[in-house]
Amino acid sequence: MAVSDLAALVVALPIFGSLVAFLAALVRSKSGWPVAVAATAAQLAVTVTLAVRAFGEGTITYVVGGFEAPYGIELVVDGLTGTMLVLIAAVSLGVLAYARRAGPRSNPFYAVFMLLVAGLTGMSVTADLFNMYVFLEITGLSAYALVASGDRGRSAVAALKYLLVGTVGASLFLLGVGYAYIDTGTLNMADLAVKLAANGYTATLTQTAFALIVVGLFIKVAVFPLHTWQPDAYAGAPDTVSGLISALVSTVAAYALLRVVFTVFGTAFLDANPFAHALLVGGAIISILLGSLLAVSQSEVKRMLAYSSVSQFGLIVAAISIGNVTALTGAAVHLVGHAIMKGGLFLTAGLVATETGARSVDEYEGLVKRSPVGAGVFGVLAVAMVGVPPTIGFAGKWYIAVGAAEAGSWTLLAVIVGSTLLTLAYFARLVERMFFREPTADLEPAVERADGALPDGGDLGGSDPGSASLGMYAAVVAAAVLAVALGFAVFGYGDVLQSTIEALLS
Amino acid sequence: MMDLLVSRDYYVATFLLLGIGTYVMIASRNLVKKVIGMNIFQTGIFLFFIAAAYVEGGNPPVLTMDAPHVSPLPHVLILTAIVVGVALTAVALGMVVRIYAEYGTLDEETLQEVRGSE
Amino acid sequence: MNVELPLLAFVLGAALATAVLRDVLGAIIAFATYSLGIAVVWVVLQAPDVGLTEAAVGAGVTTVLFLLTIAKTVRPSGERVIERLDWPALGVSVLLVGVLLTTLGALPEIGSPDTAVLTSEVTTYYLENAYSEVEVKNAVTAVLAAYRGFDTLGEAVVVYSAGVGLLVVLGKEVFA
Amino acid sequence: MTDITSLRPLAAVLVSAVAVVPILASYRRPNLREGWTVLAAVCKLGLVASMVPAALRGDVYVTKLGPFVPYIDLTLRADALGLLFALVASTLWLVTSFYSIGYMRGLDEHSQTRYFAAFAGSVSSAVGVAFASNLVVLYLFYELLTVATYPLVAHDETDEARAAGRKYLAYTFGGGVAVLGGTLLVVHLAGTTAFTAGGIAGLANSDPTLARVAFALLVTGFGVKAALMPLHSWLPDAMVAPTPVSGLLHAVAVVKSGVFGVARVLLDVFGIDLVAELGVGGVLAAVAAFTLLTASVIALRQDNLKRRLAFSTVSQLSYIVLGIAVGGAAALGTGDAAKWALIGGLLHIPAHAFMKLTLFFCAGASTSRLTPTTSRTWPASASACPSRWARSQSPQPAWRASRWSPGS
Repeated sequence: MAVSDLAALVVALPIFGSLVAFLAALVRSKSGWPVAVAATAAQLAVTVTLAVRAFGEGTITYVVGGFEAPYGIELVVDGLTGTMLVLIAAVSLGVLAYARRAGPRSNPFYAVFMLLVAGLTGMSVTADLFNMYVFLEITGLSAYALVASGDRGRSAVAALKYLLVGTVGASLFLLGVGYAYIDTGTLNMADLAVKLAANGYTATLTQTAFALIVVGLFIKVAVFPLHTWQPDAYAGAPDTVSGLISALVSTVAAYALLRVVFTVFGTAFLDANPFAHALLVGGAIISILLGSLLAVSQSEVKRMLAYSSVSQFGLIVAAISIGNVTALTGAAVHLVGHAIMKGGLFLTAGLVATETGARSVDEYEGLVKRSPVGAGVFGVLAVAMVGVPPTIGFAGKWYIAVGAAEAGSWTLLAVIVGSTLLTLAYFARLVERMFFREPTADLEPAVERADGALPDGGDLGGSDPGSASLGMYAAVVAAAVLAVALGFAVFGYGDVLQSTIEALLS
Repeated sequence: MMDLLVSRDYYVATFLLLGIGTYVMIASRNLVKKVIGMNIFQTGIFLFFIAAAYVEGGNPPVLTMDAPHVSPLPHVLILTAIVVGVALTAVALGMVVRIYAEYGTLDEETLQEVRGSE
Repeated sequence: MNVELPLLAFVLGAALATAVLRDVLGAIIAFATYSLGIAVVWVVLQAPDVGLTEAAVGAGVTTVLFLLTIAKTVRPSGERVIERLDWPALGVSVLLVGVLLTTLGALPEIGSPDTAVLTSEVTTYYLENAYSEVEVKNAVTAVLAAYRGFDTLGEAVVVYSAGVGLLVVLGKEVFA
Repeated sequence: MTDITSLRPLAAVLVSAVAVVPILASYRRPNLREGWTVLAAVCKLGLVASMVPAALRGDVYVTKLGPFVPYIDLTLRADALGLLFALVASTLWLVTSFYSIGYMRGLDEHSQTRYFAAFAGSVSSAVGVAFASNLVVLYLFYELLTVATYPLVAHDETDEARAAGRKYLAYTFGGGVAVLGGTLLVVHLAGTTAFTAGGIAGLANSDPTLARVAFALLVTGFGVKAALMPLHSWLPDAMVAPTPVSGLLHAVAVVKSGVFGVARVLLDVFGIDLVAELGVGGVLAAVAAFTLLTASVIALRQDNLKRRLAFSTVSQLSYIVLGIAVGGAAALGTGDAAKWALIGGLLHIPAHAFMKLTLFFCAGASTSRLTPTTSRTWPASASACPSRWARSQSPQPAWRASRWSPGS
């Protein structure tokens, strides 16, 4: 095991960046963007270094303050963590490129943006359950505030709902941690795993802890029927923010679920408790099916994409419930893939709204003539999301499905494979409208901009409101290219991830 | 049965507080009261931790006092959690103020009507 | 018969009052009372630091925040004093309480000296080494500042994020 | 039989896909755009043809691109069966390209750039299907073929075209799901899906029930594009597409990729011996025979010329499937019967392709000159456009004879 204080640096760096972005307003207002870009670029460099080391030298640990593991708070970076860290930094950088023109531009916005990065990073690296709760709340607080940064009243209502439901989720998680703590007297994940095993997996306290933690995280992941906050939040947030949180927040919550289920409770627990297994399988199947059905019935594009996330995270939960090396590799691949595809789709939806004002499914008619780049990228990402090979959407699904076959979970296999058609159902009707219909209504480019209700929000960087910036195009095109290109990199990634997953399952 | 309830009275109180908090969050039409409900829900969980740290006849975990000490760790956790709770409340109330400025109501149903015609 | 049962009854009563009072100001006052009661509970449970914080933060800051909010918004005045009972909500909360009560038997007795929390090596380690390693007599402070300093950093970040978050929510610039 | 490692199969697949970029880029200059199409078609035919001598010697060109997903290598193999299909597709693409240019300009069609780009993409995918070395690579190109042909089906942008496009997507992606499910089962049972002459060894020793399920899923999935009844109904509807599309894709490339998939499953995944042992060959033969007869009867009753040709396609495709299935069913009996059935079935791939494409071209030529496309108006058209009418009649006898000629 390697030791590196880079593990603490990745949390500290974005916090520091946030403070600088905040204080930079003393010098000049609207100076948050360059600071955030610099901090995120540095963050990306550090996380890549850390990930390369985690893959090369094995798990990296660091105990904050120099104390020993169960007494102090331990940070652990293995291959899976490294993946998440790089994903968080890279997606944030992409969203920042987009946000330059599109997004709210006040300094506090970028300060909160960096705090979200810090919270997500903290959730990924920590190996202590209570510490995870603290970062879960930092993530939550910044996500709630970011959703509310839109200048429409709708944003505030969506954010409050998100806050109330999200807090219940985090609180149930905390209560579950409480049960685990009363059961064992420790909070360190590795230490908990040993002591829970010693107590026996059928102890009521252990079972309750599992159920509460899983349900709490289900809320954060937005598993059906605990997803109710999500469509409002994604649709109510400014486009920049929906791109960011749809790509990262549920993703890291799902990572946390995976981490807690396997590091703390372990496969032996799942084997000993059919109810625990059923909880995961049930959540997965219901989310996949009902999420897709609800997505089909939406008239607003961003809400449709939000319900699509419910369905896609069903696949991740399915992978967790299967719990073998192949399926969990698939979970990691799909977490990354979904982040890129869904983040890209939300940003594209924002780009389209900026260029043409179209926000509803019907308004997308004939889009290819009005926003060729938007329609093209949307089409590519939709195809990737459906899971057409060789995109990353296919790769993730393939791994999870092979895992299901290895485990002999035929029902899950059928649902996973069949989900392709469900995904197709809601994307096809949009693609058809974009490419094979004439535009019906003349729409005005988005005049109402998500500008954080700035009193002086009239400053549009000296450009006309209907045009998107180069950064916006770059961000969405990069997402489309990555969604296809990463499909070819998956095998190599799965290979280096294997030892991490094997360690996780042992 | 009675024994069980009395010997674990704080846990029972925790559960009841969680129940009351949930009820207020769901049943109240007023947004401010929903936030109050959230606070009750959270303090219920705090009680769970602090009660777990307690030992009969114990002293606070100040090392100059005589043993037995109650466990210091849950206290630390809950100190953090209390601060988290206030932070959440502050942000939530900020949103409530925004909503009122925007729609002129804090009543959930009126809000829905106003937004329906948006 | 000691103080705990009446105290808990008081706390639960105050919580119930917030639930049933239709008047928001009344509910806020009931909530402040509730927070004070909880602060006393912490002291009874030998957690004076938590009790102090709760009294300052829970009963103090939070109540002020609530009062500020209704000052900035509206205090709906209704004809009714008591909220109407919401059966679905009651069903959900009774279900939650019922489910949680099934775990009651598995929880250790309160105050029992041989629970995992008290006998665990972590607790023992803190009590034995806090002074020698951190040189603070109050183990809570030692753990807060040293052993779990990372949590405390997180706590500071939470406060900071609530501050910036509020600016974002209310759409204000930092120094404007 | 030796493997020759070479980039030629990959180049043959990609040349038309790469051409999509300049085709899209030169949307303002139609002559240049069509130039790219023709250039790509010539290159593609040349590349495919250049591999034929090796195939006749018994050698195989192989492109290895490394592993793709667990158990699966991204490898392209231009073996004899694949080359047969690729050669048919690329030869006819060149012919169809010229026809398309005249047709699209003659009718002054809209969205011609999208049309030519999607066409190039479709042919790429079809050749990819031909050169796939395992089920997953086959599935990859099979799905891409669906994606690439969808814009062609919905090309008209009328309600009818969009409805046909939706139906097309639902059927073919539904088939894709079945193929994926079957492929996963094969991976589970055998640990590989690489095409092996005579069948994958691991399958023979696996659970026969699961093997039957896998076979059923795969044949159902490929059967959608092969238009086996009752999975055929997308094909007549897809005739709403421009005629060159109906001609090349819905009489040759797309439907034959389905048939080709069935052939691969029977010959190189399960192997005809195992198919016979599992008793699934007979079932498939029965379905094919039913389709063959029923579709012919329906074709008799179609007024719309292109729909009539579509049902004829449904029927003719089943000859191929029948040949392969009989080969599978008879493998345990006399060896010779199986062999002749297989050869007959496979030979009908090019035979039907050339004949049906010509028929569609004639139908399209009359469309571009005269609007009505029902067979009842044809006597009138014969006088209005005599040379085309004569040409459209001439393949008919050959088509009638064809059902007997290859196998006899």
